[in-house]
Amino acid sequence: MSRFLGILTCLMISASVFGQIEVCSDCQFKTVPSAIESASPHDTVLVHKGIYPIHNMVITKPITLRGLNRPVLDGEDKGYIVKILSDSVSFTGFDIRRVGISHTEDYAAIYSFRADYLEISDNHLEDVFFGIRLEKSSNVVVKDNIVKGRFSREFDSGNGIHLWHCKNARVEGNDLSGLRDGIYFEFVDDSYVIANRSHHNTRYGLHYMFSNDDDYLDNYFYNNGAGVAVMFSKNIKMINNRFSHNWGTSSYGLLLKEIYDAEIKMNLFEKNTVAISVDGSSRIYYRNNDFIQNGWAIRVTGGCYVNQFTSNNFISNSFDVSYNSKLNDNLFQGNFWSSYSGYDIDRDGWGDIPYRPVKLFSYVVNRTPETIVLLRSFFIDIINFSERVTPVFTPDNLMDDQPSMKKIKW
Amino acid sequence: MVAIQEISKKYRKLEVLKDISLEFNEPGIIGILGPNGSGKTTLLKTILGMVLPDNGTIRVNGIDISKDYNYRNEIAYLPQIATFPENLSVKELLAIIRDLRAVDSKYMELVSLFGLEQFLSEKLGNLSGGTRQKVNVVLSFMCKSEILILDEPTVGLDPVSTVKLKELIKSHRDMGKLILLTTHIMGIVDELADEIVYLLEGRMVYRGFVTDLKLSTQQDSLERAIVNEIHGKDVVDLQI
Amino acid sequence: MKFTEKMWLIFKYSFKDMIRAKWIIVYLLFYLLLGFILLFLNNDLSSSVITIMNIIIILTPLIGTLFGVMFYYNSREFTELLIAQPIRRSRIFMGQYLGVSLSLSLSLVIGLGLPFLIFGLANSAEIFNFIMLIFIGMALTFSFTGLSMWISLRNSNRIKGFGYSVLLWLFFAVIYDGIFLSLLLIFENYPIDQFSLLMSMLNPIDLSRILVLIKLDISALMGYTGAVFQTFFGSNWGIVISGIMLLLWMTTPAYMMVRSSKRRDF
Amino acid sequence: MKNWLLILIVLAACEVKPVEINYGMDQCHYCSMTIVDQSHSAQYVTDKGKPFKFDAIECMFRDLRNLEIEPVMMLVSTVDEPGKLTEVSDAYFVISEKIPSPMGANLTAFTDSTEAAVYTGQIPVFKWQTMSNYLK
Repeated sequence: MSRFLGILTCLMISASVFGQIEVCSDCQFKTVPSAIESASPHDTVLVHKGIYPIHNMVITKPITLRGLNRPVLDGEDKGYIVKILSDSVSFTGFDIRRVGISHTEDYAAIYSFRADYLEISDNHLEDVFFGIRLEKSSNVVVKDNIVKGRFSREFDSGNGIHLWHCKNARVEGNDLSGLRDGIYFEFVDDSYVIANRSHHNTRYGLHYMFSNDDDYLDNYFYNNGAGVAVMFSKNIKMINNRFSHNWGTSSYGLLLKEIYDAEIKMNLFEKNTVAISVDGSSRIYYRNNDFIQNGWAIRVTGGCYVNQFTSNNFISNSFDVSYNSKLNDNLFQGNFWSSYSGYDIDRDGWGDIPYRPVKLFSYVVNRTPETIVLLRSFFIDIINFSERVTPVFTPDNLMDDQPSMKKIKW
Repeated sequence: MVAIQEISKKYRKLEVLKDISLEFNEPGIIGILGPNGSGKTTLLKTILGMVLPDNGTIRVNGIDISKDYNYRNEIAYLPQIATFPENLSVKELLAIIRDLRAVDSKYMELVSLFGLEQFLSEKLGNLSGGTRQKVNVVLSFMCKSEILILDEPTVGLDPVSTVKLKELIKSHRDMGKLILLTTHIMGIVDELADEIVYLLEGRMVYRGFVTDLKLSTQQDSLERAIVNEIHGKDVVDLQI
Repeated sequence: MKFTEKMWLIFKYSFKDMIRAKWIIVYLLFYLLLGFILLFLNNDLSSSVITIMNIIIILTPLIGTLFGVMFYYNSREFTELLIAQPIRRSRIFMGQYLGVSLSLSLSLVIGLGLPFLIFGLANSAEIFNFIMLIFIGMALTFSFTGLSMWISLRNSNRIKGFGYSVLLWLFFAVIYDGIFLSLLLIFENYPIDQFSLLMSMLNPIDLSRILVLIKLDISALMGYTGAVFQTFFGSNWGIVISGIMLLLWMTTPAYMMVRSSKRRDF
Repeated sequence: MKNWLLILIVLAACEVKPVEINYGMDQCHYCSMTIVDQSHSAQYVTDKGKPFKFDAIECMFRDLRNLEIEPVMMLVSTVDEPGKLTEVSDAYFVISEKIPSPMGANLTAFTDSTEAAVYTGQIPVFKWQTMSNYLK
């Protein structure tokens, strides 16, 4: 945290100490590239209101580019708009439009390569293919930007904030919509994603691939194809996020695929087809999460070991837990289950009989997805009931032997 | 009026009517007689179009009944069992029949004849069996039709009503109607019938005028006359 | 137009006879009670719609079946009297069938509609789902009343008619889905989504259930298998086809009943 | 009725053909990701006619390793003809960071071998049969 503040302060100081060049229709510099050309390192280029057609503008020196009253950089669908190839560049206050589209080249509004200590903030990006794409750039801050894609399911949607091989990144307070993935991290370590809103994206609100030791907190993901996917990653902390309305076929709030040692705490999952879909993920700690009105709260496929589900609230989900194997190496304890029908005679706050969160039908659906067509049919109610009385197919040790009688507060 | 030509009817393997041909061209009262299961009711029901014969044709007033259901305007029917929709009143029941077909405008006289005025608003489910039978009688006699088919008309009626019914039947004959009736009570046949048709195991074994029958067998009692007549045809076990 | 007049007459009396019966009032009261209790308990219209759906798709066919059989056998003698009247048989049976199924439908509409109206349905977004639920309840009532009257017509033995009708209900309500599930599990390695679509069309109860679910929020679950159901039932084409199927399920039993009434002896 | 149903099942089962991929809707059979990339998706169809869809060629490749019976049809989308499915035997494959693929293998298919060569320069262009030499 303090490191980031340090960078910010540095950048601010640099703006005041070094020279300042202005760009406008009446200024000495009429175009942004010409101003950058004549700027010395650590100068500030102030761009006044106006429309500037720009594409493939390359920045090769550390400077501060600042828009006053939101000048517009128009890419005219011709490819990249800004390419940052230098450390310590600050880029703030611009409106950016019309990035080019290609099958083989991932054009972005703002692109960086091997450029550390960047600050990209307060920009409004519209009709982008990729929004902000940073490669092999570390100690970067991407803050308070608005990125809007083309709201299309087709190939012409890219990712909003796309980081590849980066470290110590901080993505904060951005609003991302109409993209493929709102935020995409591939090989990104030791980074934070904080308080972003990611919504109406085709694929994911936030997507981690091969990334380790990252945290994401206080984000809001809604109406995405799926909320968040965390794949092939380690040590990810997911705290206090909200996953809403990821409704749709094969949609989920959170997808965990081959991840280890994660913490999932105090998140709210509401109205998702599947709140958390877990595949081959181990040593995950789920605590104090709310699962409300989802199709599935937790859907487990593949081998998942030593996971702990404690003190969560499972309220009005069609299926609380679905499981594909008989083997259970996971702990469910002290959760609140709204469909628990047991009693608490000794009044200690915990139900006296264990709760079995896996219904036979969810087991069947997991095996043969097509059987979902029988959802809520009378026959299914009957076999669910008989399975609950005498478990045959569902893992008989998969149960919460200390279900809470009341909704858990924290 | 009614012409039955070679009709036969089988229920699965059971032959209930075998090759029966009958014609009724004059008004009068015809008693259809025979033991239980001889096919009396089935025969009447074929005329009413309720039972569809396997072979043969039935014409009413020259019209083939399998072609047009409107001929039933000319036939009134008093069924054996009187069961009616439980939750309807007598008045509503009368209205149903009145709306279905041509009805004598003076049908309320019939209602009072059988003392049914007090029950007009009563639900049919609350009526006794006898009262229901009276309603049944009213329903059939209120119809404006040339032909009356009465299946065991006196069953369940008290003696006073039976007498009234008999008078009613006679008056309808005098109006020039053809009345076909089945009964097990010989007294009624004796008293009312002009002609009898005798069925046995689905075949018509006898048809003739009551007076002729009595003459030919030299018997005063109709019952005996019939037994004699059928005896002549080698039938030993006769139940009427 | 005289024939429709006569059918109307038969309908009127059957309807009157039905709505004055004790059992139909019990049926109405049951729905009233159910509606009030459900809404009182959770005050949430949308989850009430799901609970009511679960009840409706099982109960309306059963009630339709029972009342159809009961009405047929109880009014058999009177029906015979009617058959001897100058009226076409089809009009009698259609009239009676409409009388029974519409009076049952009326109980459904009033019994569930009243509590929902009182609890503010008119202003709720659920109104469309609710109307659809009622419509489906009616469709099932018509379908199963027709089926049971048809079976009764073909069986003069009251016990047999009753038995077969209830068995048919049991078949569609439970057994069919058991067979369905087994088939899906047996053929799980085959592309079975088209097949399951077909299977769900061939059972009015399954069809109704899916039609309701697809309109509710949990429809997304149905898309779990790769969207076949959602794309089918979500498209106009699918709605039309399933609507036609449901209509066929409503009308075919009545048609079959009328058809076999023409050839039957009374 | 029963016969008819059986026939239908059999008919449906006999028909081995690929199905359309609903981009943005369908889920990868292997990694559960939503399929969006029209130039990297893949699909195979089993002998029983059941199709499985993948968001990346590497996902299909990895899934095939768990499969006991080789599928009847294997198809991939190519970068030069996105959205169209090509038989794997007709496609040319390239592993290049220049074209990232959805699951990180940077594996891309081409319909045209010269097109593939243009992109790769010194990197080898290979066929499906030798895939396992390049992709672990």
